[in-house]
Amino acid sequence: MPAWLAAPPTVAFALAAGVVVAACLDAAVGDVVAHRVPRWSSVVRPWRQAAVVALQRRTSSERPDRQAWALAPALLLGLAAVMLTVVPLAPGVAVADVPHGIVLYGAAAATVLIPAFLQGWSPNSALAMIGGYRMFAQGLSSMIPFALVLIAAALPAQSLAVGEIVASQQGLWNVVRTPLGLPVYLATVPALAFWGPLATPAGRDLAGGIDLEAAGAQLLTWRVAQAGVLVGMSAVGASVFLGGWAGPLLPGPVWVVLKTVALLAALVAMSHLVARVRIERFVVLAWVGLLPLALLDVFLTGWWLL
Amino acid sequence: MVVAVSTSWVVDMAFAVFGMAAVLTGYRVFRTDSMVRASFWLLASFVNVGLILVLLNARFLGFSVVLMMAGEMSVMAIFMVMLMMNPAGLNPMTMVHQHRTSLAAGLLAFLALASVGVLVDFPDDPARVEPATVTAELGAEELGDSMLVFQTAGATLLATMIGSIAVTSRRGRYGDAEQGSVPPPLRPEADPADGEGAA
Amino acid sequence: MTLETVLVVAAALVGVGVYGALSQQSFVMIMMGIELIINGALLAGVGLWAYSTGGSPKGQMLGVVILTVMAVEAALGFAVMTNIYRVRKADITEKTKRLRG
Amino acid sequence: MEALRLDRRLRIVDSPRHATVLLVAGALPATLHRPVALVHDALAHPRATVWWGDGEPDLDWLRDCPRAGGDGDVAATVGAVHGDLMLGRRASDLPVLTATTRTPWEGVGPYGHGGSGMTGGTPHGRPLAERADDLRDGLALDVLPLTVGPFFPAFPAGLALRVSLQGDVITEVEMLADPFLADSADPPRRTHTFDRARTDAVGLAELERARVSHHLRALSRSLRTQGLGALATRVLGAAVAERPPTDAVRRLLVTVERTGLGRAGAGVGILTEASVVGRGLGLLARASGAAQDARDDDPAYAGLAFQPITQVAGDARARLLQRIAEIRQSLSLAERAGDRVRQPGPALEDPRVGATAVSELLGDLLVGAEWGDAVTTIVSLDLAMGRRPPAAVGAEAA
Repeated sequence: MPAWLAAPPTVAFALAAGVVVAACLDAAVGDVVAHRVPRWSSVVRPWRQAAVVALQRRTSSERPDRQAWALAPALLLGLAAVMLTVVPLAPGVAVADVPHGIVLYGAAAATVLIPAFLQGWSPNSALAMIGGYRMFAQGLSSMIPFALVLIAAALPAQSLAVGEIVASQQGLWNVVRTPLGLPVYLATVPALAFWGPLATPAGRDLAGGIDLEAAGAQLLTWRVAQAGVLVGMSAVGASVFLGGWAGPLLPGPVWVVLKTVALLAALVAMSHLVARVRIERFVVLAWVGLLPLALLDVFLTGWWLL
Repeated sequence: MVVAVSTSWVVDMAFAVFGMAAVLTGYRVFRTDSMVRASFWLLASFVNVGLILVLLNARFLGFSVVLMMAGEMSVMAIFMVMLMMNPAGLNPMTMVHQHRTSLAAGLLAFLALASVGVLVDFPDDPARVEPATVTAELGAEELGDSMLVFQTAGATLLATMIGSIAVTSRRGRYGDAEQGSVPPPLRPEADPADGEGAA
Repeated sequence: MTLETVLVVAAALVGVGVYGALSQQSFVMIMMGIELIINGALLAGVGLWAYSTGGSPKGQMLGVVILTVMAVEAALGFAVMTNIYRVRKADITEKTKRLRG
Repeated sequence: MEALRLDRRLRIVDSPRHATVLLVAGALPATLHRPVALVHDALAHPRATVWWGDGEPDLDWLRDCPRAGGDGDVAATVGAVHGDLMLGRRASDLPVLTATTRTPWEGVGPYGHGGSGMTGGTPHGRPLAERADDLRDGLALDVLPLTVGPFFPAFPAGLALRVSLQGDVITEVEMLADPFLADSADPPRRTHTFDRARTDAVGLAELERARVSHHLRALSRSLRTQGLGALATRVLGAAVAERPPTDAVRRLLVTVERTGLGRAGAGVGILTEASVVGRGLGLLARASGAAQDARDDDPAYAGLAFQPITQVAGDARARLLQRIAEIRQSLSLAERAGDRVRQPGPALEDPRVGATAVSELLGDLLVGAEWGDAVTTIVSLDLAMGRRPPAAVGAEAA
């Protein structure tokens, strides 16, 4: 089969598997935190919920922007797929082992703001719209530190290709070499994926915010796409900071999957154990704290290389 | 030597689609009644131009345009909703004035530039670079021969940041910026403070 | 895809930008027109780099400079607009006809 | 009502759009008839309604709904209705409200924008937003008038506010309806311990355990608002348990503190000491620094070395810390109380704060706050245990 024919099903499979793992992890960690007896139903529950949502009919609000509302989940799902294409499973084995993979990933991550805003804005509903604004506030503040730590991770590889970045970590993983990188990355990912302590756009104080008016297939696609973005960000994070396919005994692709799941588990645990951050406080934190830290990360990496 | 820009029909088709989409979405920016939609149409136009840049093998520039514009259009949408009289385009409205003149000017500009593009005989010297080395060359250029230009761009951005913060700052040299401000009158000769502004 | 077609698309973008910048009343919409003009310039610049300079990195450098111009234009545009709004409570050009204050 | 959150068969959602079954609990006062109909019509198809209560519902469209009796297994009834709906054995509910008349606007004016001039008319009867004076940074922006409640998920049931928002900063706030005692409905048949303590002799340990349970419920609501649903469920489980092990509760409190729950309330919704003195606000007053506690003068507490705890800041964070500290205090009091019995007579320190007293302060508390902070503030006040509005009392007695 030619490579370009195999690419879409591969990405779709990776996305689907990742989303299922994320949903089951979320249900299981939720049960552990709630001190409930773990049952098989934890693993079945996400499926049942998805089925119920899928059976619902779509609702409409008063004079919504229908095209934009329909476009938002599709766009987000597409961005999640783009993120997964740049992840290399083994040397030279990625769906898109492009020479500018990390820039492509950065562009996709930055564009997540747009569907998230559209999802809140298009139903023409006040609380959902406020959710959209919050997305802009936290997304714009965290985008620059997010991009800077990726650049710092690319410096030792002297390449923007994700495969090269992984290859350059064979001796020493970036999590050790650029120690500020992963913490800043993990602090900005929740903001861009509107997840956990920074799920403020879909916060309970807005009765669901950007999700408020959505129902049925639209909502299901939206939730799947959001989980997909989270999986994509974990997978790239595992490649860029945790050495991707590098690891003893097990074959490379298994290590990529294991490291991705580890980052995903950290993000899921964060969502159950860390309280929501005030949006104003986060914006200050991002500009005054994360941005200088990310710059320091770039300078330290450069200095270490000289 | 590899000719950088591929000449396959797939690229031609893609270019035709992206090119038409870029222009059409650019036009939609000014024909929509919603501020937010306008900024996202503009973003769509930029994304299409970015994709054409990728086809032209300037991938770094292409992806950067998307990266930058996603942020900039978000800011623009916020400004739209914040300052416009029609927040979020919840109510339909029109913003166009001097429509015919502008249309004529736009057409004139297009025809003049297009004829320059078609009629002038530019040197036929296609780029011959491997896709992977394009960005490396750009980097070497930025920190080599064109370092002065690059540094100037950086200094300009710094000056812009300081300047725009100074301009928007509430506290100025002569007190608060909005001190003594009054709503503008509707008639040009009316006194701003006589209350007609609200009429 | 040839140099001519790329330049025609770029010219069309500039034309649409000129139309927008002249026909709109809102400051932000006028800025969008200007952004489209710069966008056309970027496309033309990169097209010329790809087809008629033999791939000299200086051509791409021009692209980087144009991106900078875009950022500067946006930042200053927003800054001036915010200030006009603060002082005059105006967001469309016709309200600022008397610039004397 | 709240105990339903613990039932694994049900999932309670925040938005009516995500729900399949609407559960109407108890009789509704007339003022809530239209809001509940609006909520009903917002549910996505297929949808159904279950009425939970004794006697006859007072709304016409509720009469034909499936019912769960006052003592019945509500979750099972809801589950059965839900299953029937999903399998197509049950038709979806029709809307209750008929189409409301709207101002016609379409096709009017040269651009179909509703009239002449740049902005046209008032589509859907909604005028263009007006600017209001700014509170924060000197940029006067358009305001968005909004009515929130009486069924807003983060608010105590029944609380309705009319707010004007500028961006997401509140410029005006007006209380339309008080919260009522929705949360005291369980266990439905038993008089609340604190109501009993006003007239009868009650064991001190039992009284303090009831206080712990009350504060744990409030804590659970705070956790849920801050996005920690799983932990909130665990805290709620401890609150409704008959005699939760003291050590487990103490460990749970440490876990709650580690989430950084207080951060969201730092500097938010500050009640000054001057504004709370003498209003009978109990815990809220102590969080603002006023050392008033009726237990101080109660002979039943003599010899237990009771000392009122206070905080200084008076913000939402201080109220949270105060709540956690008082849970610890009450746990320790309950352990040491032994067989002591409190006789009725002296003033009772009731953790249920009067909503009327706070409602006067609400304007000062919320104006100028961001929406998220305003919700944090309201949740931290724990208004759910307020007084019964007269209308609700009448309806519930009927």
